[in-house]
Amino acid sequence: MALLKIAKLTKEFGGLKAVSNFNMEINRGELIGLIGPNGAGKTTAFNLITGVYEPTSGQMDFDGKSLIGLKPYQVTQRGIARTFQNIRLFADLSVLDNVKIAYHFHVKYGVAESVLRMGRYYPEEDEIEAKALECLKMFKLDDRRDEIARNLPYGEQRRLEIARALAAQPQLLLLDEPAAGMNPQETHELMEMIRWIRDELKLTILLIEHDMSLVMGVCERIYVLDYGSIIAEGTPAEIRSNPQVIEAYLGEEVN
Amino acid sequence: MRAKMKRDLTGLAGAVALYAVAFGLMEIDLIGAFWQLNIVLICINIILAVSLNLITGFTGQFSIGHAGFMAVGAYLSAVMTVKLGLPFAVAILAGAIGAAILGFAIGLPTLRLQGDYLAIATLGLGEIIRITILNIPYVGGASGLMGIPRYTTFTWAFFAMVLTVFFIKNFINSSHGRACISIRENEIAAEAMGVDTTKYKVLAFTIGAAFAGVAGGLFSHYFYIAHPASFTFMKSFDILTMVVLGGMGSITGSITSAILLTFISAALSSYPEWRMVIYSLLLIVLMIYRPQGLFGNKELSLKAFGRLGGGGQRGTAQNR
Amino acid sequence: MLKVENINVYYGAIHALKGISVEVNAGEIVTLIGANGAGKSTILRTISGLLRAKTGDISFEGHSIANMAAEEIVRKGISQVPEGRRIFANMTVSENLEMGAYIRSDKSGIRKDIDKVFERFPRLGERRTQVAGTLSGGEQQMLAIGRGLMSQPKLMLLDEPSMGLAPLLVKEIFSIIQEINAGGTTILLVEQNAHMALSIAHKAYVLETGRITLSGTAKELSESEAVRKAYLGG
Amino acid sequence: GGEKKQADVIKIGADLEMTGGNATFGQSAANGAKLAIKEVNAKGGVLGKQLTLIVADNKSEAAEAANAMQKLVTQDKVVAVIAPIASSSVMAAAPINQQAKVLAISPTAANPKVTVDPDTKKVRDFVFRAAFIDPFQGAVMANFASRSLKAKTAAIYIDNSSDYAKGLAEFFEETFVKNGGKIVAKEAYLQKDTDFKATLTKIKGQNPDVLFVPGYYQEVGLIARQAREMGMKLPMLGGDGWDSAKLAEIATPAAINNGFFSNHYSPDEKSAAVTTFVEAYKKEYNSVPDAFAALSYDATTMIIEAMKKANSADPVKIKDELAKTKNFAAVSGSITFNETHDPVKSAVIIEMKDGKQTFREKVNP
Amino acid sequence: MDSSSLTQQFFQQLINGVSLGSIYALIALGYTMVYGIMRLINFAHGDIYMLGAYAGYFATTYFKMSLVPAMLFSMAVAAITGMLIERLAYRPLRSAPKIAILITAIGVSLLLEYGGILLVTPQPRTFPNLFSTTTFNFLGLVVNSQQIIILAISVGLMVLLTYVVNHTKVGKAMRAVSFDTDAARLMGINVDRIISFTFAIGSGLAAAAGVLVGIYYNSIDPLMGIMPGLKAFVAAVLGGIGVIPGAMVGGILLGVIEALVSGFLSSTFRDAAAFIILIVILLFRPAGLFGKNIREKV
Ligand SMILES: Nc1ncnc2c1ncn2[C@@H]1O[C@H](COP(=O)(O)OP(=O)(O)OP(=O)(O)O)[C@@H](O)[C@H]1O
Ligand SMILES: Nc1ncnc2c1ncn2[C@@H]1O[C@H](COP(=O)(O)OP(=O)(O)OP(=O)(O)O)[C@@H](O)[C@H]1O
Ligand SMILES: [Mg+2]
Ligand SMILES: [Mg+2]
Repeated sequence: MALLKIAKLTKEFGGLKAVSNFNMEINRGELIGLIGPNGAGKTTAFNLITGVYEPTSGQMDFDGKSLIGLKPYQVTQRGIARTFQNIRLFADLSVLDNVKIAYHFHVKYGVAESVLRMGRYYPEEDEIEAKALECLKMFKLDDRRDEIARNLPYGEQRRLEIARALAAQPQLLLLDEPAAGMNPQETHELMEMIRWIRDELKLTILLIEHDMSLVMGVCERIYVLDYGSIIAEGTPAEIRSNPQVIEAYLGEEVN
Repeated sequence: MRAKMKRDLTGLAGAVALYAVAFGLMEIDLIGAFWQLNIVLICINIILAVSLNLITGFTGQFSIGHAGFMAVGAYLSAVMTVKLGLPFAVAILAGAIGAAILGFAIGLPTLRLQGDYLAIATLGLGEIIRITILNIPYVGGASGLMGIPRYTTFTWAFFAMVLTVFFIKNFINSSHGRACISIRENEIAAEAMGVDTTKYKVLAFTIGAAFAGVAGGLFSHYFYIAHPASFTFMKSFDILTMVVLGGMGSITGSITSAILLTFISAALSSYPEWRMVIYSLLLIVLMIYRPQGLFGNKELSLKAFGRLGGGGQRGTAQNR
Repeated sequence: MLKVENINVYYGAIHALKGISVEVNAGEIVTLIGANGAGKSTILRTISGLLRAKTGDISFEGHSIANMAAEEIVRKGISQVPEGRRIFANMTVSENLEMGAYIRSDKSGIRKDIDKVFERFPRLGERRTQVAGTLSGGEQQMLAIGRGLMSQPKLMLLDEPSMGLAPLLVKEIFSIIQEINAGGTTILLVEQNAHMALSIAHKAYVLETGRITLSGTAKELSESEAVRKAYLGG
Repeated sequence: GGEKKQADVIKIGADLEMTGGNATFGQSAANGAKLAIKEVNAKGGVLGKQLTLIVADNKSEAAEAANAMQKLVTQDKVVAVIAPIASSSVMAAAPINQQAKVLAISPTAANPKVTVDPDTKKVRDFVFRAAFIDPFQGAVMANFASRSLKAKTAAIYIDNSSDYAKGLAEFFEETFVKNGGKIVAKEAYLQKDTDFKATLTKIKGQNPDVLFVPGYYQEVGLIARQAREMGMKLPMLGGDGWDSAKLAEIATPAAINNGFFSNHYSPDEKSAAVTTFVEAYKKEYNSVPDAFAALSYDATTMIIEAMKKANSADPVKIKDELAKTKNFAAVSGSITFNETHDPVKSAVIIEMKDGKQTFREKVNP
Repeated sequence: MDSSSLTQQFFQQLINGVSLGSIYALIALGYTMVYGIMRLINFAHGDIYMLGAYAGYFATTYFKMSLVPAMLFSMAVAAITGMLIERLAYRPLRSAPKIAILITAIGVSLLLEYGGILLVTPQPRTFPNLFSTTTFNFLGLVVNSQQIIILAISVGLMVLLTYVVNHTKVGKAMRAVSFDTDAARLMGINVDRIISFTFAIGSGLAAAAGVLVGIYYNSIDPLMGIMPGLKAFVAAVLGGIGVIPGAMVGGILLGVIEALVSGFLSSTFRDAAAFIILIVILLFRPAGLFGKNIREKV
């Protein structure tokens, strides 16, 4: 059974159909790319999946259950985490705190326990701290744990955002242009990391990206969106040679 | 022993020591009645400032209606003692619960509003509460509720203050507190991290209101009277000023500025014509020189003492 | 045309630019490349007058502009397309373009130039009355470039114009930059996409943590081993 | 060393509304008290010493009033205090006076509970007032309405932010109803309101014989003007809060015609005390004194008088003498304190005629 | 009471409400203007209104000016004061957190109020009557000429301001500055000058309101700005803060609500009712009646 199944999803803004009749199926463990010209509706699709916008019509099922009508935090609690096209860190908090917040909804101790520092408070806090550090280590950010997030260089902020999303322990990870603002060298490192995350954590990943070296390099399957609708779907090789995609998006064949 | 627990215990021990010293000085009359009164007032103001800091400083929800919750606590607890003859502790608890319930009921719908819109809505709520009280003859209406016994002592005020500070400090340093802070930092990202933002906003609002209720109860049982004029929006502004001046999201900041402002106000009462002019100039100058508040969002600790003079340089990483 | 001499710039205590000198001649495309946080945007912001250099001088067409207000510098003929677009999200596409022409007062000329922008970016033409904040990332980038052109600058500073754009558009943007340059506008370009940047530039500087480490013609640099390794992905 | 210095001057405190909503009244009262002190100092002071007035601001808030009182009695060690304007503030401060044994006399606090502890029903021996109490003034005006004006119906328009006004309204209603009248409308406004037309329209719809507005002159002036503009010609009544030259200015002389209020004295039967006070005040402050200034002036002179009689600056002795005050010729009439520390003095009813206060009738307590 | 007098009362209350509301609107226009550009709740606005009233008062009583010169004088005094306040108290905080500027604004407000008390005493003053009032009576309804003039002036100013902000170059520059000051600088806009200009206009408007209200109610005092300032702020929020026609509609609406509540329910709940309605409207339209709820694009 598909992990995420989207059928006939449509979103209108005023008269504009930002996403129309969007269909997508993602299986567990896949690494999927979503590409398309600027303004095609890719970010909007992410926003629909994560409950930021409510769809005008259509269905979305995650793990067999509908996502329609859920609030963003409920979607996250179901197991979908995301990053944002324009970085949204908790800018004045430390790197460690940024990640700790993502464990929030797994915490079981109540307000009384936290105020009285009793019961599950200490054990769970220790556990969160350990897990958060482990997560930071994975992204080579552990030596930056006490740094204020806004002071990190751009590339590290991007990495922190991914780390934070992973800390929410999702089954499906949505990445919106993770390589934006990175130079080719940094993009290459990111690519390695995405692959490693998927294999190591057994995650399913859906990513939006304009950097074809990354998309073609890691994705197993690619959806192409134009004017809100899917115009092509297939393996990198298929997409690369699809005339419609070349016409609308790539411009010429990419090697 | 855990570091956190150790720090808590040292803090508590410090508080008890402070209490003992102050109490001793009062007993031997080295601290006279006037300063004794102002010390009680400082304790009450600390409760108000720290509780509003939870709402505005930590959770980022701009509220200018705190005096309304204080009024609820003041009146409700006074009704308990004056009209129903219940013990003071019960009265304070009732004031806190009453304010909390109201905070919850009001917060649930209004906290959907953002920024300045929330500000004006909370200001309006504070005024609605006050006007409602003004029109209830049972509690004296415009004349206020009189004949309230002075049950509030320095001991009561001090330990209520310590309780408030510890409650809110511990709350903030938990996963629940971090959820609140994440809302302040970036609401959209907080939701994306699975934080039920509505729930935590309402929770912060409710807790803040409850402590404002406690402060109100202490207040009315210290000054013999609960009077609507004590709870106008100007009072809410005063509390907000303490929070902002101390630093949004700094408990020690709130404490410091509550002490400072109460002290300044007391000291200036000998210059009645100039009092507000000096006070307002001071406010403007302080804000211009320290727009992020005295302590920014940092906590004052012995460790940080040395660095404090260095100013509000962002980025000197500091764990709280 | 533009001469940046030995400037030092600080953010509070952070020493962001350490004795930077850059020279741009009329008619050139000059590119600045460097890793994240190297200080590229800081250079552009200092030239535009949004930041002040503590020491050093900046001169444009022979006159010092180092202590001029940002709005004066625009009048001198330097416009900037800032990093992250910074379009006026609460205004329509057309109004954004009008703001770009704020220093001008020839109404008919402005009209014409707006139409020219719509010709160059038909997508913007379709959305001329849409509130700019709801445009997609790429559309916003086009708008920012269009807006930068509206002041008819002699020198245009572009800060990562290709960020977040689709491949087709990246190529388009770079050819537009070349076109603009061919039309007589001098260009100082900051880019992550070093490949593309070097392919259209005449001259290039490499920036590392606030210092210029390499400079030369674009050709020289794209052949340099160090640059290939660090910025061109091997 | 403080004791020595203290010996040269005698300090009197004033716990007044210098800022906040009642600043207008508090500052008038402070001026009245200052004038009294200045005059007595010019005549060589009391007991061979000069007097100083220490004013403490209570921000028009009850709690702050207690704070200010505490400061005056413990820090400044004053021998007597001019207490706040508002009854609620005096009540918040009164326990401090009782405990410190320093008398407080409020120029205006009119609520009966000010001098009588509502819990114990005992008189607070250190708390006095210079003004009428609410029941008296309210009853005077109600009787005037039903007897002299033959009113059968009345509307009451109360300043809801003032306990003074509420007290007056309460006792007006009580007496008026006892006289067989009917209250057809009871409305309220707040201090600093400026537009009263909506409520006046409503009152007009009830068509009452008289309108009782027991507030202060600033709002009353506006109410009178707007009422006349709305075509309401009925008589308007009020209490001593109306007493100011500003009333007719704000209302316009024509609009305040057919307006009556109870006061302590009448300009028509001006005593020497009144004229000299008004002259001196005008000279000092370049403005006409209102009731607050007059009453606070009286409160201060009564303290001074008591001090002279006691021949001592001992607070308790001053208090004892003050309580014995009898037929003291004050600006606001001849004052005798009764057993509850309320001044027993006759009231006059003033009628406004083309902007002038004229004597209408005298009412004895 | 019969129903015809009830309808008559209703219409009279509408008139009362609209006239009160037009005063709120007049003050709210300046409020919303400054907010629209600076995103700053300028709590001192009500006090500038007071200052304007006093300037008009002194102009007419001491300098014996007639209405129009007095009004212009008062607007000029307020405009200069407004610019000075901006220069000294708000500009140093341009990049500071918004809430810090809010506290400063409260400080400025207190300074104007109590500085005013110090300078002119707290006693109310009566404004000379500068234009004669004619009272119109038809079908038992009462309106006076001043009410009509105030309404006309607020509507006129609203139209003028809307035009300025939406269609003139300086208006667009104001909007650009309000959104992103640095980007506005890069367009060649002198940000400081635009903000000064905005304050001058806003303060001038407040002063005009102060003079008109001074004449209308005939009584001014140093604390007169607090309540109208607050009410005007409520009006501005009701209409959608930053939206100029919104301030007008918000003001009138608030006035009418207050009149109807005082007239048909209870005057004691007038202010509470106004706030309750404000909150209810905000719950359904979180950015006010005309405000666009621009959710940040994610
Ligand atoms: N809140 C909104 N209101 C109106 N239109 C919107 C809104 N959000 C997005 N749009 C429009 O929907 C379309 C799709 O936008 P979206 O952000 O999804 O594009 P995208 O595919 O992510 O593009 P890019 O690669 O440039 O980020 C755009 O034309 C945009 O203008
Ligand atoms: N407002 C600021 N306050 C403090 N430090 C800053 C600020 N802006 C930039 N910096 C720091 O200055 C240095 C240079 O930043 P700059 O933005 O110029 O880099 P850049 O080369 O443009 O990088 P990028 O490729 O990420 O845009 C960085 O270390 C950055 O963290
Ligand atoms: Mg996108
Ligand atoms: Mg940059």
